This record gives sequence, C-alpha cells and structure tokens, in this order.
Amino acid sequence: MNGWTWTATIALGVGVGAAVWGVVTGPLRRRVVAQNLSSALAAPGLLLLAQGYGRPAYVDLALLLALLGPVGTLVFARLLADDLAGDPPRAWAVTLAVAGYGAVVVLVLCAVTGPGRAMVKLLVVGALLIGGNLVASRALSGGFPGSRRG
Amino acid sequence: MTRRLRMIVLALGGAGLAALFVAACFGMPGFGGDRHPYGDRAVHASLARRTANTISSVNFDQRAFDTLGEMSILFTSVLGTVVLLRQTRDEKRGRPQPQEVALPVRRYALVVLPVALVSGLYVIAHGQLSPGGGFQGGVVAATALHLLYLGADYRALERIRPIGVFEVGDALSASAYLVTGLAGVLAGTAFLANTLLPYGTFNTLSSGGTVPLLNAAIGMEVACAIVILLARFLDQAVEIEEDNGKR
Amino acid sequence: MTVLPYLVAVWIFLTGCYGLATSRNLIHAVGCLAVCQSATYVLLLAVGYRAGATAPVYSDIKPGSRPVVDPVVQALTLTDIVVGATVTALLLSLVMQISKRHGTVDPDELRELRG
Amino acid sequence: MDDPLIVVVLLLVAAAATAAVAVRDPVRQALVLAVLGVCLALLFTVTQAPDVGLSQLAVGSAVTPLLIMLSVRKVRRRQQDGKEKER
Repeated sequence: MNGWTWTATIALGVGVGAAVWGVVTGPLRRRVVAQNLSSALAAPGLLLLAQGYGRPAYVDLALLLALLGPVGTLVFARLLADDLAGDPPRAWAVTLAVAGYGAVVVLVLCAVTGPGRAMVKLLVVGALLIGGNLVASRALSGGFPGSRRG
Repeated sequence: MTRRLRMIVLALGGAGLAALFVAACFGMPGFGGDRHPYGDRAVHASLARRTANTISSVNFDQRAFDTLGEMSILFTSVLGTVVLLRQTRDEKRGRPQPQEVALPVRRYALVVLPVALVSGLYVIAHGQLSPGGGFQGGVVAATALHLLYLGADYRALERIRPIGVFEVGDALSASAYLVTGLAGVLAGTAFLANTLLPYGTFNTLSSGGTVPLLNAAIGMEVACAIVILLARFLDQAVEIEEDNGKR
Repeated sequence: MTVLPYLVAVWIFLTGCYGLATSRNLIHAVGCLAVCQSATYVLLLAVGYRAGATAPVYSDIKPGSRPVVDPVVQALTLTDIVVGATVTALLLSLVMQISKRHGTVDPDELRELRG
Repeated sequence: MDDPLIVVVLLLVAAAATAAVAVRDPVRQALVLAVLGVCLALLFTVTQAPDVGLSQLAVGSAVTPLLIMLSVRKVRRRQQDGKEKER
C-alpha cells in the first residue's frame, strides 16, 4: 500500500461509513441527504485509488459515479417531493464541506498528474461531481415545488 | 403454517445453511491466492487475439455463447415485463400535469443529458480497450434519456422516445448478435467463433476481431431494453389509472 | 483474513434470505433478493482476487508488466449485474400485478385471501 | 497487500447489506440499496474489477432506485384509490 491508498482507506472508511450510518437512521430528510453525499464521498476515494494503483483507466469509475450519483438523488427528490415538502432537508454546511473535500482531492491529483488529457478528465470529473452534488441538494430542498402526480 | 412455526423452520434451516457455508469457506483456497489457472489462460488467449480488455474478450469471444444466454434472459425478462404491465381494458390513460422544476435542476438536467449520453457511448465504444463495454454503457445511455423525466416532465420524455423504435432496436440488436455468430458458421468455423475478422492492432478501437461488433450489439440491446422497461414502469406509475367509474 | 471475504458473502446471503422470509411487503422482498444476489458477486470476485495484482485491462499498462487477477469471474459477475436488474424489474412488475388484483402487497394478507 | 483497504470496504458492504434488509419501508430501503450499490462498486474497485464496478454503478445508482420508487408510487396510489372508493 502507498500513501494514496492509505488516504483512500481512511477517507472511504470515515466518509462512506458516515453515509451508511446516515442513510440507515434518522428521519427521511437526513436519509436522502446521506444518499446524496454517499456518491460525493465515494467518487474522490475512487480518484485516489486510481492514482494509488497507478491505473488512469480507473478514473472512468469516478466519472460514471459523478454523472449518475446525482441522477439517482434526483430520482428520490422527484418521487419523494410530497414527503419532503413538509420537512425539507437543510444540510448546506455538510454539503459544502463534502464539495470542498472533492475539490481538494481533484486539485491535489491535478497537481500530481500535471497538464495533459488526464488532467482535463480529472477536472471534468470534479466539475460534474461538485455541480451535480450541489444541484441534487438544491433539488432535495424544494427543487420540485407544487408536486402532483406527473 | 403459523408465523411462529415458520420462524422456527427458518431459524433451523438458516443455522444449518450457515454451518455448511462456514465449513465450506474454510475449505476454499485462501483469499488472494496465487493459483488462477483459468484466469491465466484467459489472459493469454485474449492477448493472442489482441483484445486489451481481457474481460471483454472473455465475454464476447471466449464465452460469447454464454453471453448469448445472458442476453436471452435479458430479452425474455423485458418481454415478460411488457406483457405484465400492458394497459388492461379497465384502465385509462390520464394526462399527467406538468411538474414545476426549479431552474437550476432543469438546467443541470439539460446540460448533463448530452454529457451522460456521450459517456455511455464512450463506455460502449471503448469496451474492448478500457474498463467498460456494452452492458455498462447501454445502461448509462438509457439512464441519460430519463434525465428528461427527472429534469423536465414526462411528456418531454415521451416526445423524444418513440417506444416502437426502441422495441424494434431491441429485436434488431438481439438478432445482430445471432447473425454475427452465424457468420462464423457460414465462414466454415464454429458458431460465435472469433475467426472472421482480422484481429487488428493491439489497443486500438478496431482490435479484437468480432469483439467490438458483439459489444456494440449488446450495448444497443441493453440500452433499448432498459428504455422499454422504464417506459412501462413510468406509464404505470404516472399515466395509467384504474377506471373507477366516477372519474 | 484469508476467509473474511467468503464469510462476508455468506453473511450477506443469509441476511438477505432472512429478509425475504420475514418481509411484510413484496417490494421490500424484491429488494432483499437484490441483496442476496450481491452476495454472489462478492463471493465470485473474492475467488478471483490475487494479492497485489491489478485488473487484466491493458489499455494503460504493458501486458506482462504486473500480475493480474482472474478475468473469468469478473466477466460472469458483470453480465449478471445488468441481467439481474432486468429480472428485478420483472419481479417488480409481478408485484404491481398482484397489487392490482388483490389490493395488497403483504404476503401474509395474500395468503389469507387465498385460503 | 492492500489488506486494510479491502477489510474496510468489506465491512462497509456487510453493514449496508444488513441495513438494506433491516429497513422495512420500501422507500427507505431503496435509499439504502442505492448506498449499498456505491459500497459494492468500491469493493469491486479494490478487488481490481473496474468493469464490474462500472456495471454496478450504472445499474445501482439510478436504474434500480427508479424502478423501486416507481413501483412504490404505483402501489401506494392504488391503495389510496381503493380507500377513496370505500368511502
């Protein structure tokens, strides 16, 4: 194991562990936030692993998670809009902290890889991850107002 | 059988199963062991046919017949779902009211839709090189279309998703897989044997003989299958309602 | 350590079976079946793992430069995940039909209806 | 070699799977299943199976939750309609 995989071990253990805990307990508003953050916490871990294993091909996993994780959250935001309307999630502090964590990981990896195609891919993953995460949080807290079957 | 009796039977069966499983675990070769005879041979065969992604080579070359079986399970379960979820005589189709969507969410959906679609195609196209392939990319491409339902409303999705076209595409790609296999027979070798096309240069898009063709067929099959499945589910959940006689 | 992954697979499978048998909602039961399925993925990949090896995908490494894990079990697992999702869809559509016919998705109530 | 990493992710998967069974409400179970999908994808990555991880991410993050949530909506709506009819 090297420094990257050790960092990934700790980050995944703490981050995704917290997400699992959050999605299992508490009111619905906390569970949806935990589900949203699980993808935002796992994707930087995948990037760290790709670097640690020395396999740029593994970045595809993080790309797909950054794309589809927020889509999954939109599913819940849309179909649970009625249940969440009375008790919308308010977790902007945590969301922003997780977004910051993603940004730090992406920037560090960019600095290590140096300019080139790999760096562009990393930046795309980072942008999709942070943008998707923030939009999904927005969708959870009242992104679908006045929802009736549709 | 009462609930109590059922729980006792379950506990007994579960305990027995658990004991056997744990005993089996300790009899298995240790995790992370160095002996993988099949794996080594599969890697060797894949490299001989210049397919960079060994897993795609196993799926679409060495075990292509097995994948044909998997594909027919996929096809049959889609068929079953379509039959089960058709509109019956006592149901009517309601027009769903358009959903209000917050502006950032709508914009996000419209921006990410093409990105996700292109990523899906990228994953399919590079299936024989980097991680990915028809199975994964097809699901991603099909999911991308449904961003229209999530970010706009169901009628927008219905406009760009002529379901008949996807049903034809599903059947066409399933038969494309079969035809590629039969082409091997016509050329004088075996069904689904990868001897038809030149193997190409290692680690380029056209390498691997028939692997990219079968991969593309599976990608289209999976994408169409998922779109049809989700269309049936969305119809049921959003549009079709029971005719109560009073509404 | 050398048996932990297998034991985790056994645990996931048995938990899923327990959930299937005690479920009071057929949709929940379908979810439990998905959990059972994931036990098979864990088992297969644990069988194919080789310590210190990497994926047998040669788009970014030279063939033969590093030891690789077993691709056969990976190919089996990867197709099953996608096919499993469509089978889940088939089961869910059966649940919807049951709900239409009988107005309930609780297996215990369904049994009472029949007998 | 990468033992601690694999152990941590295995435990995460076991915890998420147990939770997915223990949570009885289908809606909440769908949320746990989505997180279980992410954990499984991590496990597949650390056991050096990126193809399988991609497959799990593609299916587990959006398609399976969407299928379950749509079924729940349909079943709930029928039950509500049924109650209205009785009234």
